[in-house]
Amino acid sequence: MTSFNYFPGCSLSGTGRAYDESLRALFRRLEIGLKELEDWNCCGATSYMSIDERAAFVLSGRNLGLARQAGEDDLMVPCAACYLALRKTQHYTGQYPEIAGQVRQSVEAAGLPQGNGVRVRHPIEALYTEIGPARIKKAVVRKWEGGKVACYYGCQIVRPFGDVDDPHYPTRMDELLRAAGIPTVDFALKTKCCGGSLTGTTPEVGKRLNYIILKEALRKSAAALATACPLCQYNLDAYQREMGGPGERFDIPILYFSQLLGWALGAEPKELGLKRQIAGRKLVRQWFQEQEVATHA
Amino acid sequence: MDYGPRRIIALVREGFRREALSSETIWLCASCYSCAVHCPQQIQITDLMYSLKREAIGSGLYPRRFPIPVLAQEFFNVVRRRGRAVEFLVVLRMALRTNPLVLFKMWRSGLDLFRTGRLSLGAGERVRRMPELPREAS
Amino acid sequence: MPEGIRIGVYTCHCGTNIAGIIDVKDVAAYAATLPNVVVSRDYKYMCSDPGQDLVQQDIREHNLNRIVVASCSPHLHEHTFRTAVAAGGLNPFWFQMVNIREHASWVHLDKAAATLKARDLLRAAVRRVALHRELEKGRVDIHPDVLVVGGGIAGIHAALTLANAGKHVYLVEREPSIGGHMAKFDKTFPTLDCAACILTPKMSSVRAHKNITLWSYSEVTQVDGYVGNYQVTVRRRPRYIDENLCSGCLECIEACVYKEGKFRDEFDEGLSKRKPIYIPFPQAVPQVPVVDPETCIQFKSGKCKQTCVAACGERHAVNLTMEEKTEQIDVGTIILSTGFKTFDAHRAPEYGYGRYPNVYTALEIERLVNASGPTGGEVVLRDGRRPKSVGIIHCVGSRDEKTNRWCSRVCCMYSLKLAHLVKEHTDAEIFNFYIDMRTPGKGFEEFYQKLREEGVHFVRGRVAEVTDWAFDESEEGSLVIRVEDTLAGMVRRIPVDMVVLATGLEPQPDAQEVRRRFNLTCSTEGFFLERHPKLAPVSTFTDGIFLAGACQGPKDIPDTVAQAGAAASEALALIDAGYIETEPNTAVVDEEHCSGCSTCVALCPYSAIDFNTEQRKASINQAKCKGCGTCVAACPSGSIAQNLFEDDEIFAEIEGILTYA
Amino acid sequence: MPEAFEPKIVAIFCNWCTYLAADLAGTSRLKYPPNIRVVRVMCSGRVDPQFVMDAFANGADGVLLGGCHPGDCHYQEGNYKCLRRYELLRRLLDQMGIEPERFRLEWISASEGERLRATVDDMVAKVRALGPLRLPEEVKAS
Repeated sequence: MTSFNYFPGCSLSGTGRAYDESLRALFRRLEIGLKELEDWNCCGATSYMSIDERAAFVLSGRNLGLARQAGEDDLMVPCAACYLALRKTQHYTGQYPEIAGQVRQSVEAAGLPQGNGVRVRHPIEALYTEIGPARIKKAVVRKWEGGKVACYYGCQIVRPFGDVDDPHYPTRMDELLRAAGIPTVDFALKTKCCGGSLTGTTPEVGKRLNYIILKEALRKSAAALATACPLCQYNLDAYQREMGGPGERFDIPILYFSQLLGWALGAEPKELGLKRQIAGRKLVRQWFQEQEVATHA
Repeated sequence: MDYGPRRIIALVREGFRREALSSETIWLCASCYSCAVHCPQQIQITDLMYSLKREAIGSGLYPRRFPIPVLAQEFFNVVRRRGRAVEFLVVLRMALRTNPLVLFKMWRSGLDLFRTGRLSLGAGERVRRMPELPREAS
Repeated sequence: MPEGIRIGVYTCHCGTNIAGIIDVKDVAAYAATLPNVVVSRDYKYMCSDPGQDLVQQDIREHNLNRIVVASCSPHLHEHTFRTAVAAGGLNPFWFQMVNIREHASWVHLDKAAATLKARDLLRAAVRRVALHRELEKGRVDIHPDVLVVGGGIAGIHAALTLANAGKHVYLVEREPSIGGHMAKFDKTFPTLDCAACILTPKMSSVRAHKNITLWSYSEVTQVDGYVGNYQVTVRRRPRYIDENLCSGCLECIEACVYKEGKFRDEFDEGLSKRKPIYIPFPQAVPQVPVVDPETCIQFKSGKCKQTCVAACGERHAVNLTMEEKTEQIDVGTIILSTGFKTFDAHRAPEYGYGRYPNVYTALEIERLVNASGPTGGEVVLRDGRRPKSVGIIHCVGSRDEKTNRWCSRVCCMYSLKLAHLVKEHTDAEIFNFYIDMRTPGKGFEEFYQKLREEGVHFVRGRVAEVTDWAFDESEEGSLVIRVEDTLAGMVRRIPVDMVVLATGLEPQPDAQEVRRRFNLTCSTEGFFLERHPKLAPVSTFTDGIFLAGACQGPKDIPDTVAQAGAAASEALALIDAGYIETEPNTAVVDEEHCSGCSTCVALCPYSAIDFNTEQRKASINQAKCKGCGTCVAACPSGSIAQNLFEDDEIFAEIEGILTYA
Repeated sequence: MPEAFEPKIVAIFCNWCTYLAADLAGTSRLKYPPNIRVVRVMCSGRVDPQFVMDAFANGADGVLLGGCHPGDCHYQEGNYKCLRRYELLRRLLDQMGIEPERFRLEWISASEGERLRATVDDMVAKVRALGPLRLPEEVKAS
């Protein structure tokens, strides 16, 4: 496996920029190429699906067709919402001939091949199955001296259409981080919803969900959270200062798992988008300061 | 949440269309699919919520000043025009349509995003071959 | 077409089961127009006495000599009508049945098309029956010995019933002791009888009974033969203690080089440890220890001091070089009572079994409340604390499309029982979480009422998850049960110290292999299939093999014992009759036309075809032939015929279906 | 409007598995099209290729054979014999110009009422799409 097609998705050029940067840095360290799909479009996720289901499947269908056209069987999709939307499209086109027909028609009209056979992969799953904790462990060049981390998988990567991990109690992110020398805590809320876009639209609902997640992570003596989704990261990070009750103030770094792994594997801190953190900046500076990269004999 | 998913399903089964479609519940579904992997009858509750949302918008029964359906519509509009979503534009338009005052509340996080380089105004965020995308709502 | 054929045709309404879809009047009128049909009638219930009388009366009055009944599946009533035809004075095989219920009215919605189909099927039967020849049933003697497979309460009860009737029984049990799941229970619902007090006397009776040969730690590996004459091979695993020499003093266990138990105790569901030499539980039958070669030092390294052998002394019952034995027995009938397995709670990850130590399965709690269990009947958590609050989650691995769809039938009641017992032992606050309370049985609803009066909480709602996520201090250190209380209409968080998962019942993991070995069928979910759910609930599709207990489907102890008694009676009925009549559908060789190619000989799975090398003719042993007809289809010269399924009869049926009248 | 073509399909089912599956479909009140007519034999091993030829010659549009799953035969291995004959016969029918969709062998156990329903649905749809069987004159029954 030397390279993957890569679908960053809209969030990764906005609020989730650090996710994009750190993933690219991590995969460079692993000498695996990420080839961004040319002229990709919105995946048709949640909000779009609420308005027009058919068009949502067609949007994903085009992306899958682009991936097929670009060669490689696998398409790496880091954003949880995009991952689910693309997977769901494949699942439903397989199950419902009507949806399949609509998608086929518009993909054909665009002059693209059908992307049913493209394997949509989340980086956690791909790292776990293609590289594996054992090889990660061997590739570690920096020693983690920061605190314990609560792995927060969020909802959409483990739910019905994906094959990232167990839908109720995933452990692969934990295993990868631990292999990189980063201790993790047993975190019961690892797949609880962060509220998604509700945190912006109906803060009284969304912030409460995020508050619960942060509070439980602290209770389990985690010093930071590791995420695998731009929206989870954004909600927990950007709204953090508004979350505490009276006299309660949070300042916890909300990192991408790729920032942690990338750092342990020797990527430069500036490659990892660490300056884009909003909460817990002090700790981030302290943990991720330049550390001499150990060279293996 | 005004009803709870079990009651929403009951309302649909009993044919109380208006009550189901005008509820806030369906918009509070954030699509985490937790229900879908728990349900002992394997009911795809998330998809049910999606179809109720679409039905509510189609029939105009959605709660008007409730920001979530408005966000969905604006998200849809931005993607229809550009082929990609630009978070900043979506949120701005939603705020203008529901309660512009929230923009003042948002200044702090807007500033954070701007300072950390996470606020994209959407320059260059556009699909080139737009005719390949669905144009009209179907 | 033979001369003088006079056919009576009877179309059954089956109430509205058939008549609701098929126009039976039309079908009957149509049948009357077919060649050789003398009488055609329709009637409300052909299988009833008046229906059967109708046939017999017509036979006499109209001098009928062939009968066709169009009603339900021949699997249900072919026997009934053949008997009626015989009572009317005709050969019982001058009869053909047409299935217009299971194969037509119940599966079609289009009335006209279903009626047309019924016409076609009747026409085919009329053509066929005209060709039916006079046949006689065969007879097979029944060997009086019985094999009972599985020594749980079902097998024990069946074996004792038969043995008390003077029959010799071989009881084969896979585990080192008989007793099954029931031996693990402390009390039984709803009467709260002490399980051991009602089970162990029966176990002792099995041991003492002169008519029972008990082979524990053994498995049936092969079954040959047929009803009345089964040849069974039993593999007896070495237990390394000679049952005939052992006195049951258990000093060998005491003497083991392991001073304390070190290995998972299967009988205690892993809640305690045992030594490599052990007895599963104090009341085990046979009262003989067993050595586990997986953990015994002597088997692993050959370097043990063998203190067990020394402790046995002059008796020489401990024999670490014992080898596996194979026994061959002849029996006439077989009762399968191989039981069930409980659902593996790991398959419901949302309830945290295996992740949170204080989440238990119901079977583990059965051991905890048991006075002879790992804690001597103390209900304590793994850290030794006594729980102040306990949540019992119903339907784990039952009524769930993701795992098992069926209701396991016993969980509601055993959950109530455990609620009562745990409350009695600990005075903890107890919560039951249920989808529906199912208490259909004698005294069951009253027991439920009693539990409510005892102050046990009942929350209707399927639990979403068990988590250690604490919302505030009051939940710290607890397991939190999150559930929608569907009656009160709210989502609850209930912190408890102990969670009990009421796991459902499943087929044994090797049910499919056992099914093949005994030539049985399984129903969709994997339990053994009975011959008919109502009329032959303990019989199988293989004559002489009967079912008892939960291997046929989840059931409680009273139902299991009742079924075991029924299975024993069915076997007794065969044995006491001394013989069984067999279907005449065997194959016969027309020796005149047999070309002597011997193609058929190798095809027969029962070696029923003899070949006379001098005359170069094949002949079929009627006692051995089971009537599959494979040789008939294969005979190049067409000189083998199968009674009741002769080529001409089948051609007549096919052509009858397709010929438009 | 001409009447829609309704194929006639002769089904030959073994007594212990597929016939019982059809009984189960009935007791479960599953619904399938009324185009099939079941002939019962004790074992699929009893199915003589001539039965199939006879059905086609007399106007059947399709023939469906049903037996127990491999390894599950009530008579140990009659279904394997049936399979062997089926493979031969299929080639023969193919040469006669009879489409493969018209002649099927399926393993359906007594517990698989749903599978029986799906099989009948599928076969009826496929044969209906093919239209009536047109046999060369010389093989038609006299």
